[in-house]
Amino acid sequence: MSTATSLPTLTAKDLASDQEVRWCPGCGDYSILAQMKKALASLGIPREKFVFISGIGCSSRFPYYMNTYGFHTIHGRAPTFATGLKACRPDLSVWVITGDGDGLSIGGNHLIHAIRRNVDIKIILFNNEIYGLTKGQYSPTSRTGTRTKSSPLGSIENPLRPLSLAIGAEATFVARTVDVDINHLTETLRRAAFHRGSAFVEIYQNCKIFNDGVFDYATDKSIKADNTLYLEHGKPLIFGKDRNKGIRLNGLEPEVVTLGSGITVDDLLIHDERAEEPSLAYLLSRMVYPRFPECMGVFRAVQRPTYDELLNKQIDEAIAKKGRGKLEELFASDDTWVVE
Amino acid sequence: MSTATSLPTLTAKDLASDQEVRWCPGCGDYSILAQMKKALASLGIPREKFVFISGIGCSSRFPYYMNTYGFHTIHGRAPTFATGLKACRPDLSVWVITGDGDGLSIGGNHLIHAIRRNVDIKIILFNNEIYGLTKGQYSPTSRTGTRTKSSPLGSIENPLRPLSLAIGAEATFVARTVDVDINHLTETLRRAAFHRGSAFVEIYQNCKIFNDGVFDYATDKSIKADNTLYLEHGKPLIFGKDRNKGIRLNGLEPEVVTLGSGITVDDLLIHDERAEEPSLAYLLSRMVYPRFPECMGVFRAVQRPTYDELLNKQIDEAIAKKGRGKLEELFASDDTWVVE
Amino acid sequence: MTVSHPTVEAIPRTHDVEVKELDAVTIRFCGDSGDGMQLAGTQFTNVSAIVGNDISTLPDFPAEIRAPAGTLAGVSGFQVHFSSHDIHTPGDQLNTLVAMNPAALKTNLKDLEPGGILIINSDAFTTSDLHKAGYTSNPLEDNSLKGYRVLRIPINTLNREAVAPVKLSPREADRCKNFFALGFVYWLYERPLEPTLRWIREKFSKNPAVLEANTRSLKAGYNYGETVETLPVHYRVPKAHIKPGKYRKITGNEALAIGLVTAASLANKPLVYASYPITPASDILHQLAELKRFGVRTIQAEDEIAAVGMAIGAAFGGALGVTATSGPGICLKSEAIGLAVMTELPVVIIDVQRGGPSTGLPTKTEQADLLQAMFGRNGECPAVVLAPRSPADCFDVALEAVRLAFRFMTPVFVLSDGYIANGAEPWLIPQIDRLPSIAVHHPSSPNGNGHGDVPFLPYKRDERLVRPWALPGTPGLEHRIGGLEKEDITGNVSYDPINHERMVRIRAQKVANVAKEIPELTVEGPPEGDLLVIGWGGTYGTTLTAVQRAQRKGYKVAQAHLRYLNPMPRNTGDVLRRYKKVLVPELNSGQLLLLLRGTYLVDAVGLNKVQGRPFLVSEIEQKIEQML
Amino acid sequence: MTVSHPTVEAIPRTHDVEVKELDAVTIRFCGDSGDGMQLAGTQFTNVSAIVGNDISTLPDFPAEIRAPAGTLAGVSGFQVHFSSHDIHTPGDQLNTLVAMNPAALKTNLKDLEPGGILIINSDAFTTSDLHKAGYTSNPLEDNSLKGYRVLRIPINTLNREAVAPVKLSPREADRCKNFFALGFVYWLYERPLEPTLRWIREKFSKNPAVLEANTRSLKAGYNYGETVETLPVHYRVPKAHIKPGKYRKITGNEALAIGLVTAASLANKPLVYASYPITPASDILHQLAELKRFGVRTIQAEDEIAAVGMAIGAAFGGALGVTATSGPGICLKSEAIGLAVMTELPVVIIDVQRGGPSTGLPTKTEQADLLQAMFGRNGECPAVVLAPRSPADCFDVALEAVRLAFRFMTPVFVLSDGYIANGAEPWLIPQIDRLPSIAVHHPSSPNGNGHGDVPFLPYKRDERLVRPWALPGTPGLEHRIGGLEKEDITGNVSYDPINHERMVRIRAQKVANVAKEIPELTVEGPPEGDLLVIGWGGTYGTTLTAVQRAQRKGYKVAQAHLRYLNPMPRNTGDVLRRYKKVLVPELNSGQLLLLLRGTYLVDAVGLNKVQGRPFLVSEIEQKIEQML
Ligand SMILES: Cc1ncc(C[n+]2csc(CCOP(=O)(O)OP(=O)(O)O)c2C)c(N)n1
Ligand SMILES: Cc1ncc(C[n+]2csc(CCOP(=O)(O)OP(=O)(O)O)c2C)c(N)n1
Ligand code: SF4
Ligand code: SF4
Ligand SMILES: [Mg+2]
Ligand SMILES: [Mg+2]
Repeated sequence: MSTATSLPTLTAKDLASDQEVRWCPGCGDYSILAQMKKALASLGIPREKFVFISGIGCSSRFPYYMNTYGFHTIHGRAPTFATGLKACRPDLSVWVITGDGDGLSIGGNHLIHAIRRNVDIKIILFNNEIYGLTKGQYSPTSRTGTRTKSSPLGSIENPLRPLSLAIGAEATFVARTVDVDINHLTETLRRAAFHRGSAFVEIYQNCKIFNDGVFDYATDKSIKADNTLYLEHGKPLIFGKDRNKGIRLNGLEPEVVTLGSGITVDDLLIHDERAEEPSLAYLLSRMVYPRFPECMGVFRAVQRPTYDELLNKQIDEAIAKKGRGKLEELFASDDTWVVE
Repeated sequence: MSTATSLPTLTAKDLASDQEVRWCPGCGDYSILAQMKKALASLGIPREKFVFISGIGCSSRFPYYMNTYGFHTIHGRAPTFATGLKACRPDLSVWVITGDGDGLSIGGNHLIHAIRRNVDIKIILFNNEIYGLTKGQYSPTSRTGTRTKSSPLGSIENPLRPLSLAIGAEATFVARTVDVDINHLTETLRRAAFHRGSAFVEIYQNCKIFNDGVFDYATDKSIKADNTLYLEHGKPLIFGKDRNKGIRLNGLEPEVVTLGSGITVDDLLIHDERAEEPSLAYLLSRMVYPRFPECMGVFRAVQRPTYDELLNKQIDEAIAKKGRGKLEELFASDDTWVVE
Repeated sequence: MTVSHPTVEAIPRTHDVEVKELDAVTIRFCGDSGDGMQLAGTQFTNVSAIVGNDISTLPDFPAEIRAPAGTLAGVSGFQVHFSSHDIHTPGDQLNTLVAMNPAALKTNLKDLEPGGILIINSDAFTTSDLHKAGYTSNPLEDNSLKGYRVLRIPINTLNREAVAPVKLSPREADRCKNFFALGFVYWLYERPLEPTLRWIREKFSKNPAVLEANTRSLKAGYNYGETVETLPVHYRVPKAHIKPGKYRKITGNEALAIGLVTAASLANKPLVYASYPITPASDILHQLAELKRFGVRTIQAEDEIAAVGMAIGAAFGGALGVTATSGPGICLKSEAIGLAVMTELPVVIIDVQRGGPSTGLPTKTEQADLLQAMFGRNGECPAVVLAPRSPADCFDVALEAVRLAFRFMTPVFVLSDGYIANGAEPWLIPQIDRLPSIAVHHPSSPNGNGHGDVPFLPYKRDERLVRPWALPGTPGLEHRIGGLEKEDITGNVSYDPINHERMVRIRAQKVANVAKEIPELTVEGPPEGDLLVIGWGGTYGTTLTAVQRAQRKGYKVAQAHLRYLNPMPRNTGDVLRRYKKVLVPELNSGQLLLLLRGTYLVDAVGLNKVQGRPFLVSEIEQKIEQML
Repeated sequence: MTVSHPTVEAIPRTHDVEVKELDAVTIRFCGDSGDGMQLAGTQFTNVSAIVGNDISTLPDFPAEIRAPAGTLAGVSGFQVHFSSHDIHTPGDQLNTLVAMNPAALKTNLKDLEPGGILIINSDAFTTSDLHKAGYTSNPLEDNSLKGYRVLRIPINTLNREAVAPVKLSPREADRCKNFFALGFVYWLYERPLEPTLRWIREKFSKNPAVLEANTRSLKAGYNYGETVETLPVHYRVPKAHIKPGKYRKITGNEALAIGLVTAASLANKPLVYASYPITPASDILHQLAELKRFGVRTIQAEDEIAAVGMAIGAAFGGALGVTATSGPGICLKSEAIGLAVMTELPVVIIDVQRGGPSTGLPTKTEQADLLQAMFGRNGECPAVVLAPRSPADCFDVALEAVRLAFRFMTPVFVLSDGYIANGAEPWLIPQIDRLPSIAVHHPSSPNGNGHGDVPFLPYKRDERLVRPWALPGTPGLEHRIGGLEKEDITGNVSYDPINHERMVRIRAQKVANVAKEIPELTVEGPPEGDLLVIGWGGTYGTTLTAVQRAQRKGYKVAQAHLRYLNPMPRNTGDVLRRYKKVLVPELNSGQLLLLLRGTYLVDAVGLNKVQGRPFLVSEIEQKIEQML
């Protein structure tokens, strides 16, 4: 992805398309859209180099609202289109927009394969723990017991944790943020943009209509400090309104401790987003409210060769070795004979 | 799954169908078939209660060779058929046979969803790190660099680790074994059979024709003891020909240590397959030869309600609460009027 | 069966309120999605049914969940056709239009007949709302509505006054305004308030303030009609003469859900319904998920492939396995349906068709998946295809689909559509003991030579070519099935060329055999003549009405309607050949047309509309007249 | 162009070795999968081509990877038809059969003509191998082969002797026996050894022992023929008179791979080939994966859905996006193909058809996915459908598919099949500068009003109704596409009914417009007459041969062959109507037949074979005669 230097700088407004935004009033998607425009405008990449590819869902309407190239594809398959595009167009900045249904239900397989291949695409999953567009069925991230149109007596399924799954699928970059925390959201999107390889970002997103308030514990000003933990690389895991709580490791189990009375910052787990092995990131992805604060920020960010890079490299190397193939040669790649 | 008591005991031979087994001579599948018959015969379950459901692949021919009910379905989808069957037939012992292509490439999504739902089915993945039936392309578990028909210059993809993925998908039971270790294989299949819920077993399986010897490090008598570690619940992680090596935790990183010279068994990590949180199982699933010995045995085995149980429970409870529904009632579930 | 319209001329211009009797009326409630129009329409429908009219309805939702208030995209409508005779369509043209805001007026006015009654919430015609609807001048002021009988009612104001005594926020108060409008329309068409009052009482029993407010609004609307001399006339649509019995209103999706539960009960099978949500099929899942007490197992699968796999897995286990989706989902299910054809397992696949191709128009109706259902699988892969013709018919078709699936061990498609799925009509509730029984047989011993020493032969067939449905768990019948070609009789994998051809023929013949056990195709009208209009699915009512009108004009035209699309009734070719011309109206580009021409070699012509909405009676009528 | 067979009568029964000239010969090598029969067949083909015969081949693999040695399931065969004239089929009946073991004899003998030459490896007729093949008595001893000219050669023994001087394990030594057999057949048909000796030298350059052994075996086999008077005659098939030029042998899969690379090069586009392995399409992936030097990007996708998604994504980015699969994979790709139709992106979808339905007969051929390609998607979803008629024709069809995809911005199906894919024939290597150019245009500035202030209009069309292919990365052309219905011209999402109908028609018309730019349908034979035999795909050569034979018998019969199945050539109806009868031979149950009848209303009849293998010339010939 080439970053141009002496360009007329973009503003967030330049990135707004002329299409009327049609999410429900109060939908968390609005904030994500606004922050995305902000984040992209700051990257120094010309507008025409951005491509947004989405599946189907409320969230997947996103590309229509960005004045960039966009492709609203079919349900669950956006990573495949993005992979094909990136494979031949390494110059583009390719973003996949997906939902918890789109990305984890019907599209789970493509998600894990794009992630394991480390294709240089940014996958942004709007997790509202519900199917919005089809008017309110539970999703693979809905908590057990959730009552919806399709689970009137409560869902009987164990939810997937998107970050655990991504980490289980060899992710090189995983992060989490939340729709209303606009600075953190912008910054997280920027971090994803800067990552070379598949970047997977889960955004807690409020669905005003069908699942209003599921993330209140993590967004309500009065309680969120006690229920979330903002990760910083190299820093101890501290949280709480009074910043006096932390996470300590007990064997392989994290535990919440209160600083003071013998426990100091030195006892706390230190975040290392660059750890080669993802065990820490995995462990953090398992921390779930109410037993634990839920982590926000970058869980894991390591460099590995990207799929598109390697694909092109094999071509370049083959050409370097034996020269660019010529059709004559190709035609004669088996025994030939001449009829006179 | 009902286990009958006073039945004429089954022998492995009773479980052999009349179909000629058509795997290549020397294929690891033969051993798995033999051990499966042994394991099942020992369970006290009548033959007609077993159902084998497979996708497509060499491995997926398995059901034809078992004198049980069998369903050789389509590529990658076996867990869905199994889920539907188990949902209405809790009395059956349902086994899914799949391969690394069938289960992790085309079928990855169904695999993770069956696992997270904890449907009471046993999923046995024959991992030969290759597509056998289609004559030798690399698979999602093939190591980077593997040269195959479809990757003549070496595969550029990061392999998935089946157990890591399963653990990332909320698995309640995961285990690994290897085709030629017949006692361990039999015992692991028995453990899977006894687990209530989705049991996921990865079997290292040698493909004689297209990937011969990839697991030599774990099967060759002269070296396997140094390259594998057999897990036992509650026991320290010891391995090596001389049983003098072990795994110690350094922060969140496992490290190989040699016992003696200050390091004792007490320093070693203790295996706990019943840990509520799967962090240990995950960490073990990341240990890969040659840096580490690879773990064999049961990584994780915890009890959770199964999908089929919960599904039936909701029905029973609804009936208990308001009585079994009658058609008259159903027909009149909206306002009615009478025309005379 | 003509529909008479209250034209301007028909309304005597006097100040005495007069009651005029009408044969049939079509009314549409429309407003913003937040205005409660679906509710108003449903209530009006219920009351009309209860007073004995025949009814037919057509809801029209916006595609967005909540489009911005006041915009064209946010308009929601509900059309009711009610009459004193048998009707089959929700009506072509509106006699009365209720428009709660400018956007609703803008998008719906074109359907109102000249001189029709236009009830307008004048309070909503603010500059801002006019602007959102794209009006540059106020239609209430610019004389553009002069061709209609306009009733401007300041509904917001009147409603707020009506509910003032109740302690409600302004927003809550405004939410009642659909009841005010409804009350007025009840007066206009002489409907009793009681059924709706009862509904309000039940619905809001836990919220007395809202209960009270809605009650007041409804009555206030009614009284407004009675008191204020807006209109010198109101209307009465007498009872229809319909078949005696107990009725309820039913939508197509409801009828499918109820039909499936009924079929399962008649066959004494558990129903396993596995589905992945998709518009307009999701409601079947929602309905069935509520029916746990009936032993219904609903599974929300991870995708459509999983859903059909689960249904087939359940069928293998001896349950009634059903899955439903819409067109894009059929694409995904097609590979597994091929497996069900090969393994000859009974499974019902419902396709609630919507506008395509691709994601298309998810909330709109269409009939463009017929050839997909017929041919959308690899290889020669025949399945039974049925299509209901109306909402209530979905019940019967569900029963028939299950019966045929079990009887012939075959996948059966049911092609519903968005129009049938969401439309409603009265349904004569069947008597349980008169329902057909659905017999199922599972063998309990080997079918080889009658002795245990010859193994079970899963592909040994009966005289109808149907193989036995042996269930896992049955001792001695252990066997294996799968997607590879099977050897005749034994079911073993076979690569034998001749066997393959035999099996391809057997599978085709088995499905063809269904034709021996279904009714012949009947016609409505003369048994031979100048024109046969033949269709399938949701076009039934419209076509029937059009054909009947043409018949009354003296044309020798008849209607035939195919419920069975594969196989077709055995006399189909005969019927087609008895008419000089054949017309095939379809909401697609000519799919049944291709089948009829290709199969029976008749020079049928198509009338094709692909607009995401049903035919109007007049469109078919015109085409008929043009052809004769 | 008759094929004359060396019958028993034709072989003079004398002990002088005589050379007899033949017009054409069909020979099949068969043995256990481990016996190297594919290699022997390929070498024989190459040599025959090099000496100037026309050739056509038909390999036949077992379904299993390695079925147990000696079993019927493990038999592998390779048939070569070589001649001194133009041929179009691999031959109906065998003149010579090489059987390396009893199982091979058992499964192949039925195809040998009466009196044909039967070369048998007598060493393999052990009790155990006879038993595995299901023989109860030894056919070499029970007189059951008396109708053939049997040559019993103890190949194992002779071969071991031949290679004895080389240090090899017994197993390695036995592996050479295919070369012994080949050498003998080279003698029998006067083929030179040099090309194969050269091949051995290159292939085994790193393994001198094997090189030496194979060389010895080949020569020993040849010398055996020369020395031992097994047969008093050997044969010569003179050069064919074929078009001068440089030739190579090519299979259908090779020709597709090479054609795609050529098309990409002609269009100056990178080729992105995304595919999921499936028999019989995988070889295209294997071929292309070797061509990195040609800038080919192959992606082995996680499944078929991903593969087509990647191809479409690449097309969106301006590359040549291609995917290939077989029938079950087409099921899975169908939803995404609908998206490509809606977004009007150029993508080529290759279906190498195999026996169905479901998993069916993966290694066998069939033509039963035509209707699936036409209709296997939701909604009205037209795409272009082409079919190659022979292995070499795959090259031309690949070019044409790419040309049409780019020129009309549409998905294009290529329906190959297992027979074409694995069969081989000589290919006249085209001259690069004579290849058609493939023009592609990408706009670089907005197409609104020519000024930057009107945005880019992605659905504004040219006179052929084709929309512009604007590439991401182009400043000022930012736009969005997707699967929801598009507004004409702007491409914005539109729920407008009339727009929907317009777009459905435009999409159909655009595909129909292709017919304006493709050649008319031509016939081989009289321009009108008693019978037209019309087909598509791989039946070409067989049909042509049958029709030509009938013509020589004086029948007024002609052949037409459809390369373009959607749209069909504009004169197709005319052509059909110029003959009294129309016969449609297909390897399915009548799919083109339905289309022709339905579209052109001609009373065509089908000749249908669904056995997983191609027609024999005689089958079509018989049907022709029966109809006349
Ligand atoms: C093949 C297919 N199946 C089903 C659907 C219906 N569908 C559209 S979006 C959706 C789920 C949306 O949920 P999510 O991805 O969480 O997005 P949200 O609307 O919540 O943003 C479903 C089931 C479809 N469009 N296509
Ligand atoms: C829909 C579909 N796509 C592709 C195939 C071809 N196919 C059959 S098996 C297989 C992969 C087999 O690999 P694996 O699952 O590892 O099984 P193995 O043969 O190695 O045991 C593939 C690609 C198919 N049968 N169906
Ligand atoms: S339904 Fe929920 S997710 Fe969808 S637009 Fe509305 S608020 Fe947002
Ligand atoms: S190809 Fe490999 S996996 Fe398949 S049967 Fe042969 S040895 Fe076994
Ligand atoms: Mg969601
Ligand atoms: Mg494998």
